[in-house]
Amino acid sequence: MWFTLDNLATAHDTHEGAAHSSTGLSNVKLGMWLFLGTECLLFGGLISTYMLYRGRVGTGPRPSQVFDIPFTSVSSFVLLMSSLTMVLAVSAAHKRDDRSTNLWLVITALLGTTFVGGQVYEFTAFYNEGMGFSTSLFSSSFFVLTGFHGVHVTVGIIMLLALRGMLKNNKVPGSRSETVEMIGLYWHFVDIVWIIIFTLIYLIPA
Amino acid sequence: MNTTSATDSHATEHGLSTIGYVRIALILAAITGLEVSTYYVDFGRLFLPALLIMMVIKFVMVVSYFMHLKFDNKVFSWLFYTGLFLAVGVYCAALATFKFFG
Amino acid sequence: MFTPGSKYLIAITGLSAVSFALYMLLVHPSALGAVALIGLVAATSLITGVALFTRDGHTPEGQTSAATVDTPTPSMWPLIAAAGLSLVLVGTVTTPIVFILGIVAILAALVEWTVQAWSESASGDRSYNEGIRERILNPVEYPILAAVGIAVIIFSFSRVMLAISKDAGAIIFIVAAAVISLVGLLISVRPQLKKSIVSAIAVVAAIGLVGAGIASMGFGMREDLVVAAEEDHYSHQECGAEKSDHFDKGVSETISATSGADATIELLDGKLTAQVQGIEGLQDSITVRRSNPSNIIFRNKDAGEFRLKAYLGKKQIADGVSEDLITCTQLISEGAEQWLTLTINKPSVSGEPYTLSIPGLEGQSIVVVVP
Amino acid sequence: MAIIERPVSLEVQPLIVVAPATPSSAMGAVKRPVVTKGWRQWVFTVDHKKLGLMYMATAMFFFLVGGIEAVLIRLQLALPDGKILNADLYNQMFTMHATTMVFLFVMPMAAGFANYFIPLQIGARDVAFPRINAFGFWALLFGGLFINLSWFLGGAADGGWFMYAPNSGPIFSPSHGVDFWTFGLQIAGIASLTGAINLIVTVLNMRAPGMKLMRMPIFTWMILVVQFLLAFAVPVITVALFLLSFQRNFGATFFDVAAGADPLLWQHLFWIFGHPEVYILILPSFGIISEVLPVFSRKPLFGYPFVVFSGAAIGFVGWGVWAHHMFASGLGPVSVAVFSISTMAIAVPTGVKIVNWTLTLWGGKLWFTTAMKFSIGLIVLFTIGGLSGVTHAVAPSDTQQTDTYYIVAHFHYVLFGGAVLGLFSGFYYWWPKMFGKMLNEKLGTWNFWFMVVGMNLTFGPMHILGLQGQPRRMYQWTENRAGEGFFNLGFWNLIASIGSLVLVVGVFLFLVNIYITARNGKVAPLDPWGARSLEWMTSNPPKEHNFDSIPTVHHLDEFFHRKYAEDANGQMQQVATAEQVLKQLEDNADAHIHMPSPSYWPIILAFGLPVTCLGLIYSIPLAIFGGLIILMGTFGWALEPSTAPDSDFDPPSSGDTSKDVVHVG
Amino acid sequence: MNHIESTSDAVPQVHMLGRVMRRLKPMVLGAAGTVFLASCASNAPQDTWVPKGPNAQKIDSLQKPVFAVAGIIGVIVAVVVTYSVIKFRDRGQPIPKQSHGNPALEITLTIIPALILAVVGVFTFRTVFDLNKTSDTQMIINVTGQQWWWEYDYPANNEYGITQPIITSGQLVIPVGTKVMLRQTSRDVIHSYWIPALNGKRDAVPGRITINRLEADEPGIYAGQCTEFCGLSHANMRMEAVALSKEDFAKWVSNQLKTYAAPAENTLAKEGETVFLNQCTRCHQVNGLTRADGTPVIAAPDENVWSGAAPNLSHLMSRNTFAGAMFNLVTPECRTDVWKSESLTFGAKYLAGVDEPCLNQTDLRGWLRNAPAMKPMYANPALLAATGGKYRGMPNLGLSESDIEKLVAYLLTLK
Repeated sequence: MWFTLDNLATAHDTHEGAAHSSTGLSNVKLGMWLFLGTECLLFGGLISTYMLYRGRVGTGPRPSQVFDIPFTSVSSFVLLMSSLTMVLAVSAAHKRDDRSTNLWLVITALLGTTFVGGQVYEFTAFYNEGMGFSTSLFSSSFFVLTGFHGVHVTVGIIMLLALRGMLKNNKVPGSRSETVEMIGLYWHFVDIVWIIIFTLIYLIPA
Repeated sequence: MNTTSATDSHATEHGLSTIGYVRIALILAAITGLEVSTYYVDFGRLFLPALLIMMVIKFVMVVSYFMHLKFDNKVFSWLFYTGLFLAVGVYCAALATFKFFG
Repeated sequence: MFTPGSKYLIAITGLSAVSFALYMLLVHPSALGAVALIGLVAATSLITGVALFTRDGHTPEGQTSAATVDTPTPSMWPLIAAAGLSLVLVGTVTTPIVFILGIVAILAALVEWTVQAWSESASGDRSYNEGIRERILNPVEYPILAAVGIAVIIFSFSRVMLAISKDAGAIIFIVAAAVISLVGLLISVRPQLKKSIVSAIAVVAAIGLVGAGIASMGFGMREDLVVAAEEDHYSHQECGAEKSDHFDKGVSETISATSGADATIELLDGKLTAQVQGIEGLQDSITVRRSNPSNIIFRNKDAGEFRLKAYLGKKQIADGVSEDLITCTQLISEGAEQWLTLTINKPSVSGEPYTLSIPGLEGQSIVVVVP
Repeated sequence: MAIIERPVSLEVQPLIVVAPATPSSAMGAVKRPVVTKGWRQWVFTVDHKKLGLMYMATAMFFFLVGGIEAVLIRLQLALPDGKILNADLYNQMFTMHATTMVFLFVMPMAAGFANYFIPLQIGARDVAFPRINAFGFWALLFGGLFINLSWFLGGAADGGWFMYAPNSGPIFSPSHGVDFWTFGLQIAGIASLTGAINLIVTVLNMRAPGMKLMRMPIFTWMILVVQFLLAFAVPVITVALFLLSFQRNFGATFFDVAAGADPLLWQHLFWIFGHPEVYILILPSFGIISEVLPVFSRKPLFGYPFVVFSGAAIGFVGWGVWAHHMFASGLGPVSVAVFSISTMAIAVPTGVKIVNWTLTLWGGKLWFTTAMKFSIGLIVLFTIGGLSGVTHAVAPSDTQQTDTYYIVAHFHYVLFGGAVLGLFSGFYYWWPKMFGKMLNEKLGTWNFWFMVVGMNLTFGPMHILGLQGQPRRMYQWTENRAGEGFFNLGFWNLIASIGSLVLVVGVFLFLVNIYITARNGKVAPLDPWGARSLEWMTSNPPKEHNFDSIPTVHHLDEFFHRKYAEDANGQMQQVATAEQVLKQLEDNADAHIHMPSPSYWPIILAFGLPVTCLGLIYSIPLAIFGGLIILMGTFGWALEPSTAPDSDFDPPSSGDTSKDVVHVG
Repeated sequence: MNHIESTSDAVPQVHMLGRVMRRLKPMVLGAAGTVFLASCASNAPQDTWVPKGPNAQKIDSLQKPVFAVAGIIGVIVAVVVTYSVIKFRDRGQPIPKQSHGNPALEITLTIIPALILAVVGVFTFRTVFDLNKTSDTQMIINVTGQQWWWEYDYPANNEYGITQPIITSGQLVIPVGTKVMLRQTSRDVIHSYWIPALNGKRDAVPGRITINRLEADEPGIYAGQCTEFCGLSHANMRMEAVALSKEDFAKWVSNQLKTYAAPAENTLAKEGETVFLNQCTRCHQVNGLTRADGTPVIAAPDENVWSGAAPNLSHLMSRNTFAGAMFNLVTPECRTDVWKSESLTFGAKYLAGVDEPCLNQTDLRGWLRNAPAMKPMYANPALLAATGGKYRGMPNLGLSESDIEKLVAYLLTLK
């Protein structure tokens, strides 16, 4: 997060453009993509753990007993659509259309919040159905995986809303459009992780 | 659409138009619908490959269009896909030692 | 060079250091106590250090007079502090959550109030003062405001979802998302829309959501979740009839540990046989270790649903009274297999042998020997 | 030390800074920490050189800590039934020795060199993200201190640095040691990850004009490979550590066999990280000696592209060999065979490097400085370690050797004979660059011989001990199983322990050398070694902005080619002195040099991490407090511009000229 | 190579060695010396280069050539480096030509090691699969690791006269020339089973069953040690594999299956039985032991020990070790007598078991007096919160000296 919002360009100051860098690319964007590359290994590890343990339910419920596919389909859909609104925000930021940028940032944050709300609902429901965090290996690895994703979404929402406030008060250091774009990249990444989770964890039964 | 040269990477006009993005989103929504339908309709032996293929298509579409990887400098693709393929390869190999794949 | 404020902080640091030393020397130190006190020392010395080197309170000459001329700006923080105080009072008689909320409100108000008051005496330039206030507090305000906002939405939304039925939940969910997107679209394509209207929509939506959340909280969770919590209905694994209709019979999936099976028990043509790795042929007895969870795979190759039942001796529950120790797999259909873990602590030295059998299938059993 | 520069134009004399317009007020905390004196210039600095030095100092401190632990281990094992440490303390000792040496000495030391020299070698003025750089250092320091805090709070981690489950679980290791270890490594991991991203972007994006990838110095190349390994390996151990702390602190059962867990999951996650980690430790030293050998052989590195590609190949294949740490764990013959073959495959690029170093010496004009001695020592000693590695790449023979002292011997030859000797070579080579003074060469020679002899006495006998069947991690060995004759364990254990004391003398001589040099060392000339790469095209030590004008690069070994050219007969002749080259740069000094301003936020953010972790172990309110610090640090950072506006500078008070003068030393 | 036979003689050798090392570059000696020297002599009981069975032999015939090749390459590198260092030192020669390498040479020097490794790889591949073959197993033994001892149980096997399962610990007894399959697991943490003379090591992983194979060519005792770090007393978790000829093995089996013989009335041993009943049977099973009323005594280690078991002490005196093979049950003289005996007489000596003159009274009494003082174990009641009050290892029972006296007399009857 700290470098999502980082605008450090040192000798290659942002207003001088990225043309001075060796590749002609922005430092922050390179760093962001690299960070997303490393996040693949983080989520890969969590997904693998889940895959290994999904059948080890002990005396607790099994995946197909608790998963509510219609509900999860809707929440996946919501997150997918938030990617659309995010990309509209980025596009507006590049066009220096502040009103649309602000609007789509807020809409994205709201859609993300509904998604997280849905996740909180889902967790509560699972808990009531006898699937606590430490009930079984399946439940622990499920909660850790989706919980990590949920935390990523939440961090994203906080960044979106904070960015909205900073844009309003003109407090974004460095390039505004680039900052929006970076948060956008992060947001889309969270979305593609969910695309994988939705298929591998929810749709393909253990 | 061909603004892949290094100096243009910052150009504001790269990527799709608003309509283009909406179109991508609609395709994604349609694929999601198809994915969910596997829950209700029996796809038989096609079930697993179909789901995986749809997942990959969605993934690639979001990465390529929403994240602009298709229009951006190749360095970004390189950085991201290195991590991705490394993760897939390494973790699949690890799961294979647990006889996960049968 | 030391301002009164710094002296005060130095004194606090010294006191906490002394109390830490006394605690370690005189009281029987517990790790937690030591950590708490050393934490206090660290925190106070940190604050002191910050205060000292930032020359906090050291107002350069010639800059004090202007600040005192300006009257302080009106502030809402006293009000919030008061509200927090009343929440604390209410909380003491109702629930701890209200109490904690009150404490948080008071703390937030105190911090904001202090910094605001302090910044207002910085210089005579009000916008400059506002600038330094923002510099200190914005890093906290932005994320916390955002977090509080989304926490309220998430909480309300999830309460609503919990209260209504599964199907309605999915519909409400998608409707909510659609409404959000449509409102966004509407505002985006109608640039002439007044700001006040947009704000009004937002306020109405927020009040509506919070209201619905509170209402749902009052209503409680939907019926089947309450029942589920009471019944614990996915956890039943009994050797008799299953109580709950949620019980799932497609249990072959539960095998994912592919190594570590001591034996595979197979039901084929009404016959129960055992296969052990390293021993050729079909066995009618297996040897498992004592005091060690031993895993057995049960494979049903006959038509119909069967379960494997393990008799593991008797357990004395009172003098002269004992009951059979029994564990079972779930009922599995033809072609399915399931994992059964046995832990037998007593060697099969005497008494009835430990056995594996199929309820309803007489004369077929596998003896389990424990050395 | 150097000035903190302001965003102000540097005209003819770039070192003198004109005071900016006087701001109206100074309100302490809300100002940027632009002070250039005392401890504040270090604590809030974002200068890559200062951070590099702090990395090195930290690493050196932990080297001594880890060394003391090592000596205690060796003293315990010198005689049968050692009584110096009890079993519990011994287990903590070897766990912390490995953890300290791997995570808190070799990695930060390499990070220190990388931080200091990468920007200089690629002709940049700083790294891509200077504040992240500062954050990385502080997180590492706090993480290291956090792990070692456990010594005073109920005992350190006692599960070995590999921390195999389920022995690391709450039942088998009930003290908080493993909790401190887990969280401390998590913090250090964050530091490594941010550092890796920072350095990769720096190398990719901040090279001087003309510095193509294949013109980069080998050290830069190896660091680039290492940072890629780190960037992708750290998330894996992060997952493993999260799973472990969820089990220990929040009731999950990821490694609890009774709940059906598979302990091998931990091993896979740990070694998927752990094997790339081995290359993370060794490749920086490969880079260092690939700089040192050509300089003191007076000819370019033999087969530069081969060395580059073999480094990259090691980095790549390094991902496919992790299970060779698990040959004895019952993976099944297919996995074992596959990983055995891939492990042998990685020996090929490693061999290529050895061949190239040797051929660099061949036909050269060798100058045996201390740095050169350490480098040559590395070639031979690392070869031994590499070859003993090949013997247990052969899976069946590994089942005889693994977890015996043979493995201890192997990886100490690799890590001490390889990594540590390389780092010492780097000290002697770059000391004049960093401090402007020459380390004493005579003392350096003693230092070298004591270390090499000591290391061979310590670790050489361990080959024998291992092949004679002495397992690792035994707090005692017994006369009963020691055997008789030439190969009895008693004799060789004693030799190893004596060797460790010789090694201690060697390291002590280095510290003495530092002290003597600091007191009255010879002032370094501009180009003491006749060096070849860009970092020597600056003053000693470099100015805050590194280069007065960014050089344009035309060659590999640019500096050498600016000093030497072929004459008509094809002989290399000196055409310019180092001073002349530097003068040329100074004459063309850039008019506008913007350096990033120091910042409070990196250290505040880093400080939030151990507070949070301490809270997670002891009390949740403390964790929430720590979380608030992190939140504040993050957003304070995000709201802060990289380069401070003028209003953040205090006017220089009269009589205090220190702010305007360059301090050296 | 002139071998030095004792430690005291070896000291001057060190000085010489040191001088040689300094002159010849110690590195050369490190690798080549180890390879060469270690192949000539072997003295420690866990020497990995002295195979005594076909499995270890397969490993050995694979690893010795690899060591040789590695040694040769090491010497070549050292010689070339040393030569360059001497030949090309700065004698005032002009700055050499700035050549950047020789791709042809590079590729050659890349391909050669690759080829060598390919050859090694092929043999490795074959040996790996060879060693993992299980289809020809003749006998199965279940091996269970626990902090910090090993339990062996022999499932019924009519071919070897094992009519009922046998359970023992401390020493694994196997018949010579028989392909034995160990089915290993662990009750707590990961341990590793390793008898260097018979095979490489294989971890005992809780929740998994790992397969290890042993086969001994000739009768004898083969030492081994747990090699996966397993906590406090990892260093003290030892094992010994005893190979007996087939006839001797049959005798051993019939002795193990012998029913319990209670000590005669009014002897010290009988009193010892009472002490045993009161104190030891909470954890330790002795098959056939009955209470006064004739009911069988069944120990409940699972209620007292966290890992769930304690060694079964039936026929204790047929073993030569106790406490996880950390201590010898026999005096050093008797031990030497058994270990060093010829393979023809070995079986008889081993089967004689332990009788009073040979009993290692010091260690056994010390153990009974205060076990945790002799072997670090988690037996301090103050530190058992994590395990719910259960011990990990034997606690201090606070026995009186007279009780110990009686117990020793009783234990001696458990032949």
